[in-house]
Amino acid sequence: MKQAQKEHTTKRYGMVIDLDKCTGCGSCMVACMSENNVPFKTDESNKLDSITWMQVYKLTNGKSYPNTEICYLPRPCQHCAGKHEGHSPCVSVCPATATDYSKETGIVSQIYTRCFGCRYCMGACPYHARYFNWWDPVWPEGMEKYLSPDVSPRMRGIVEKCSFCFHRYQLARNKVYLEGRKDLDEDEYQTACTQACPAGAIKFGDLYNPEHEVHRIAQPDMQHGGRPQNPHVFRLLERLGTNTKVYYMSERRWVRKAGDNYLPGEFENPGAVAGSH
Amino acid sequence: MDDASIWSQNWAWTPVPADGAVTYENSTCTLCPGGCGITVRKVEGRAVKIEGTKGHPVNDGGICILGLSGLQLLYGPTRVASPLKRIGERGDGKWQKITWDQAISEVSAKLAEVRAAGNSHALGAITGPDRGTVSGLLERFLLVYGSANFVRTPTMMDNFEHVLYLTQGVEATAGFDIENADLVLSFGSGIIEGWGSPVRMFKANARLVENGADVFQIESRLSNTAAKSKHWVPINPGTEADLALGLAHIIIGKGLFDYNFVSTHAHGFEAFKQLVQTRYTPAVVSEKTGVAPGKIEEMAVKFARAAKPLAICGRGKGSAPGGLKEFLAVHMLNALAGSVNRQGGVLQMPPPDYIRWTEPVTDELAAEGLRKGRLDGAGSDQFPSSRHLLNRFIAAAAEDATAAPQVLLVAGANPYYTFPGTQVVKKAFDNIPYIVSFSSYMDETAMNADIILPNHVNLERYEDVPVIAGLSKPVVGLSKPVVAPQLNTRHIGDTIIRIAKAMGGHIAGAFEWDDYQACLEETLSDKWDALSGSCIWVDDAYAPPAPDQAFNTYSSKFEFNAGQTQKALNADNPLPEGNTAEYTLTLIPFDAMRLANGYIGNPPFMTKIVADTVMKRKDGFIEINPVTAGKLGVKQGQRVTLSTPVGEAKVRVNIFEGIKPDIVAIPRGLGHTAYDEYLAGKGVNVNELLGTVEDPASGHDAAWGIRAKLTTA
Amino acid sequence: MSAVDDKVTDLTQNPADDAGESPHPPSESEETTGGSILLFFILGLAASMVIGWVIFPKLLYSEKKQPINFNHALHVSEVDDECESCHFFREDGSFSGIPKNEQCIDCHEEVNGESEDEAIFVEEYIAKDREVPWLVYSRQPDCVFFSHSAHVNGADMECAECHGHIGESEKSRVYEENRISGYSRDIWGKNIAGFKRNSWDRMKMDDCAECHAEADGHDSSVQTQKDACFVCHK
Amino acid sequence: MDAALIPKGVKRCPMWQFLLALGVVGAVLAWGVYAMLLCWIKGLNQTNMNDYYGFALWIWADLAVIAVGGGAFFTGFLRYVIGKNELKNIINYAVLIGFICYSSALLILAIDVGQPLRNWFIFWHANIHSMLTEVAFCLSCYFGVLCIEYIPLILENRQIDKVPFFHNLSHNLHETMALFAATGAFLSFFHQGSLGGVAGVMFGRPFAFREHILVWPYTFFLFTWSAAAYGPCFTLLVTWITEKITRKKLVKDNVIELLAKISGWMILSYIIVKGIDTSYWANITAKSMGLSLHDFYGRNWFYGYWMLFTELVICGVVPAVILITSHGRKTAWLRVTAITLGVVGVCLNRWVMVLQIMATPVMTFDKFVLYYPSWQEVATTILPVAYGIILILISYRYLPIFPQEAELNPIDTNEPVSRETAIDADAGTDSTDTAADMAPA
Amino acid sequence: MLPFSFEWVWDMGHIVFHGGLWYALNIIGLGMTWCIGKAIYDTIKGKGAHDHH
Repeated sequence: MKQAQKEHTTKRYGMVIDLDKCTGCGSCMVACMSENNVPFKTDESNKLDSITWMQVYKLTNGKSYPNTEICYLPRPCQHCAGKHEGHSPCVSVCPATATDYSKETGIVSQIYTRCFGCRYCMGACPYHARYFNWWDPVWPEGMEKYLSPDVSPRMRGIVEKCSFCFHRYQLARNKVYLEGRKDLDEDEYQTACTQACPAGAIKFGDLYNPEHEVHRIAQPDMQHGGRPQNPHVFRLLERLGTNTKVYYMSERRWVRKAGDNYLPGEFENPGAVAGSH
Repeated sequence: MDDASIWSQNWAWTPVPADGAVTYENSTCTLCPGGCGITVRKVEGRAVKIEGTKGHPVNDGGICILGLSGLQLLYGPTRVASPLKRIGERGDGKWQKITWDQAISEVSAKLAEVRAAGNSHALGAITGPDRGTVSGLLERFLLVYGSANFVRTPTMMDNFEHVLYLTQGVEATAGFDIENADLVLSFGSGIIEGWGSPVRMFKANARLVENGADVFQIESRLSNTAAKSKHWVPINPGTEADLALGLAHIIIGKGLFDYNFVSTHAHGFEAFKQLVQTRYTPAVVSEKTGVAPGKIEEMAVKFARAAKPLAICGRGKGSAPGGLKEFLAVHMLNALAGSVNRQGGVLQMPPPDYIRWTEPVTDELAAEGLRKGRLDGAGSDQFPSSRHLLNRFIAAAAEDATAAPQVLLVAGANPYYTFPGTQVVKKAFDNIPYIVSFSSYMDETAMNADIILPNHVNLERYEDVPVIAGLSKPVVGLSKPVVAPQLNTRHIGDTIIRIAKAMGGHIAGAFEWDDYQACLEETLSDKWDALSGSCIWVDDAYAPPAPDQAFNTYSSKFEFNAGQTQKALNADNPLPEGNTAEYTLTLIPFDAMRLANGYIGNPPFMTKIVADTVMKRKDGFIEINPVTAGKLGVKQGQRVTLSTPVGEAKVRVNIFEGIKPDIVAIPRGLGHTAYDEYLAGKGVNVNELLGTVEDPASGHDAAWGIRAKLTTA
Repeated sequence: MSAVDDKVTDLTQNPADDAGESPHPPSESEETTGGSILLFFILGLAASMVIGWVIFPKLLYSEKKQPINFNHALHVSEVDDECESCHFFREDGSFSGIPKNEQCIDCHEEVNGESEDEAIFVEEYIAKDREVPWLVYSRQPDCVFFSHSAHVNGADMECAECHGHIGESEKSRVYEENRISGYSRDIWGKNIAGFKRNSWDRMKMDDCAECHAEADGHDSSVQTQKDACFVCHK
Repeated sequence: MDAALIPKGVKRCPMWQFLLALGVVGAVLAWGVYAMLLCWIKGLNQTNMNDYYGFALWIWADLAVIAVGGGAFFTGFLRYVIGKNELKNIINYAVLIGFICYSSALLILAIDVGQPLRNWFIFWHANIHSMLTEVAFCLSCYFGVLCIEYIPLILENRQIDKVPFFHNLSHNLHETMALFAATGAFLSFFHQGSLGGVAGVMFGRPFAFREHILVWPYTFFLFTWSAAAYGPCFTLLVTWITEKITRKKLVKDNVIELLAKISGWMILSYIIVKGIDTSYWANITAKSMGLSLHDFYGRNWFYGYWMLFTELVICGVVPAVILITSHGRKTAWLRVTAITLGVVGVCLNRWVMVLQIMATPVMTFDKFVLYYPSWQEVATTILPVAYGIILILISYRYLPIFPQEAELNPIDTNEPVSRETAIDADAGTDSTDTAADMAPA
Repeated sequence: MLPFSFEWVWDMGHIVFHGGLWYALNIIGLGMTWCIGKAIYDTIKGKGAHDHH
């Protein structure tokens, strides 16, 4: 390269999902599949081998009729940073460097052509965000026409996962370069699920950037592994030290409690939680 | 080595999508009546992604799963690739490909034959709920042909219109300003299951959450809507009207109603008051509905005291009309709260009126046929203010072979699958010798038709979309061809025009347009420029008339007690079919957000995300309460037989805390026999287990469930 | 680089083994003199050189002709804006690549000049509204994301730095397709041993990486301390 | 017929018996090979693995054979590095068993990955921070060492030994064997450990995660230790089975007892350390993540407390106690019980460290999922067993595996043959080590 | 993996890991070379044809 590119545009892309707004409709899941060329089979009712980068979980408060409550929780790849930036559970274990953590965007990548299918990363991920291609992807005749050139279709025998629609970042950067600008605007790079969510429950942006919605809502404390300072915001399995970039928000206590494991009494008395402060 | 590595990374059978220039095209989604704006991303002419149009007044960038999956319908295997003529028995799926000329001459010859025999009234047509030019053309065709038997698939909107006609004396559709309400009483309306315009309702629901509005979801099952509401009020199904009138009892009794509205703008209040005060005391209502008296009072007081309360009804997605009593009772609550034609309330909306074609000239044969009237009795003395009664049409056709239509045209509807009481449809079809389907997809009705003249799918065709799904502004969308037709299909409008032209005479004379596009441009002349550009026309200036000008009743006031209202409110609740001794449970169908259950079946992406507690491999699940399960001794996932007076089905059990004991619930939208291998043969079509119950006041199907039993053998 | 080394081994050593040794497995009982061993060795080396440098490339690559001979030099002299006249950026920042008929049609609606290729182009493609199935020398595998915008607009690179002096060519070169991987020899490199003299001689991952490693601020990967994988892969 | 190939001074069963046994085991092998081809050609959808069980039966089998194959490195270490010379009488067999185990492990790994043709990426594009990379490198290298250790055995075949070059080579290899054994011990130490590390570094999986010593989690050392402790049990067990089938005493008791004693003390020390580790993990590590032992062992009948008890007490403390007491290891049935329990124990440990990790949900709203292997998985897992038996059959018949065999079984005694029993034994068992042909002829 | 590879980083981890690995490989390689070499030498010397020890 001719010119050294000294633009340190370090970002930490992340999400805030308002669980009180999420209706469980599944638009995020389908938008993701259709954006990212996710294949489908004739029978997808076995959820243990069904590829859904974005997966909506159904949580219940465990109470019986008529006090039952339900909450839906969309789960994309959490893009963990780990205890020290880049020490994601999956990235650190991949033997062939097929998955990587970008210090520039904070996004965990997965390179399909490098992966040889050992599935160690799947074992390491507590969120089940990683999916294996047990079958060759097959589209009914003629349906290949809708495949997007921005994302490579995957082959059998490798692992795939949510990329925060990284190709959209790349395409947005193209324009930024062309126009000689320095940086992306907040709305220039949005994931497909964020864009599709009819309830507006998903927000996406740069957690480092105080002007971005995600920062304003989650108020991440970057000095302490990005821990949210908004009391209604939580992260999944915060206590494992995965340091995820997907934040969840709910007014309901039981929902926030469901985000992590607690010994009896711990959730009620957060000061006692070991290792969380 | 590198070669080997690249080779092992690029399997020849993994497709490599071609790159190219990216363009975006706007259109309007017609996969449901919601009228969302869609923006299609294209790469060198291939459509690769459907997104919601940003800033669109209906959906503002949001999009539902059906809309998102549109490309799977466009490029998918369910489509009918060319005109087909049946060669085997009906339903065998043996077809012969024919040319469009053959198809049109065959259908027009058949129609000419029936007409020449003086049986023009024996032509029937069933369409979807749409009210644009496509169904307009079909209706016009029947008119000049000489048949009154044009039947539109009814929805909850038919009842809302009926209610507005009875209470406010207007021919109007209903709009709901949910976004601005601060309390919503929903009598089973699936606000986020797809009620009205799904994406708009998702957004409205998010607004309600933001505004901290109280939402009471009144239904016997913890639906998604109930789960997202502040309050879930489980109720005995079918008693919603009683609850509404019970609430009215308290509101009136406590004098909490909008005094100004009632005294100045309403008429017949005293009679209504007497009705609710005598028959709907809290004790009675509590007994009937299963809702505690305290809860009833709390709801009534909160509703009446809210600044902008709104009561809505129409179960689930609102695709079934339901009972008139319930709609009237709920509307009375809005009237008591003064939430009529004001912000956050029910708004009377002008029905789409841009179709102003010249009155066609008809001949004697046509006049003769029209005099024979409608098979379904809509508009007759019995049901003077009903317009289309599909249930009665089908029942009449099933009952008597001589009365049944000799030719049936079906467009934008799939009654063979969606009609509750599928057996009756089968019987009716057996009595109809010639069935023409215009379906783009090989759905159940097309499968059982004699000839298919496939329409373009929504992304290939022009169509006007007057949105009547409860929006608070009049909206007309335009669906535009985004890609060139992929298969040998033809626009249904063109097909009708061609058939008409082939028949000659006055019939041809009524269709002077060269083609459908010419017809559409002419029809929308004043809006065409706006529509062809942005695909959307909104009457932003529209505001519902003020109470002193709105009502067109005899009294020029809101009528609490018009003749038919009285009749409807005094009627008993429609009861489900079946005796309680043998059938100890009640089966209710429900609308699930991940199952399309109308004319269009689930595309693969939607089926993919259906939970494994709804469908597992080929098995469908029923939901029952753990208490019921305990009583019957069934376990999670167990296979059981579910029987109703109408039919029986093998299902699996999903034990669910969020359902009232003694209720069995099944989602609509599974159990297809047609479409593709991604959908067909999975789960149970609940319509095969249901029947219809005729509403005495409107003639519509008012059934909300059926008695049922479970056997483990 | 490592891949290259490995290739050398593959190409030179292995055939030597095959050609030289296997027909005469060394046996302890065989009587051999020093001279014959040496001769044997030299012959083997020569054979392996021939196989490695001449026969192997022939086997590895199939030669394909472009559908039409394209004269870059002529076109460059006719247009104002050099390469970008035909290979331009679209508004969204994406790169248009090889022109479509749409761009050519302005000048080529009718046959210009005497060239036979011109006649074929106009009659077979423009007139019939078919796109020319060009064989793209620089086509990368599907897993590669390459942003022309980042390189040309962002880093101010010249086209020639990667594509060489193709703009001065008067004829379309033969397109050599790798029989194993299906990609052009331009990707792998002309030189079978893997040496390159010019930056445009080869377009493999290591070539990209070499340049990326030199530029500052390209250390976003925690795995490699170089550019993160997603920078170039999709 | 093949008398010229059979080692001097020992007797082997008739050819037909040998071929019959080969045929029977070969059929099982063919079944496994068929399943293996299915997995390669049709892909891993042939298995019952899924996105919750990315690691399943195969990885367990892999870890288990490597653990029990640990007898090779540890015996080698004792013999060549520590200098326990008595063990030379069993080292050949230990090496053979180790060789079988390691080649099986590599074969299973080759089936297990999704894109077998890209296997070499693990070497070429290695991420050295991954425990799996360390496993791959050390495993392959150590397999090389085992080959080197196995070669001299092959060269000692009567006919091959006649070739002077091979004879010399064999001789030289023997002389340098200590060097190889030491290197092997070093490599094996690391890869046994890194197999444990594979689980221990997964900090997203509290069931697996162990705190670190340097760059290695505790499981690193526990795995090495347990392989060293339990590996010899397997060597002893297979030797015992071989002796039963051949009806010969092949290794002298003092050798057996020495190895048993060492194994016993190793198991005891391992179990103590494992106990400390388990309680530290349950009380400190897991609790800091909001989890208790109950979350791991109390929520699913299959992965219940019984498993923990069996692993630690029945298959840990019990064999240790038997083997460290002189009476225990001298009493044949007690000794055999102990080594059997030991082998079961280490296999159970590997099972838990592979499958229970996958089964235990971490997110509170996630579910405990059980998994049942498909027949293809079972067949491919039995495949290496069949292969191992065949290799033992051939090696035992033609190579001087047991140096003490001739001495312990002078051949001039003419005992009657009981072929029927031999054949019965043959047909009756399918998967466990059967070598009926070894019955004396 | 060699330092030429894309993934190589000049840090302690890589040097220690590969150092250990290459060390072991070298011992094995040299050991084998010595054994084979010595065997060839011995054979040429005519040792061990029927020399059973």
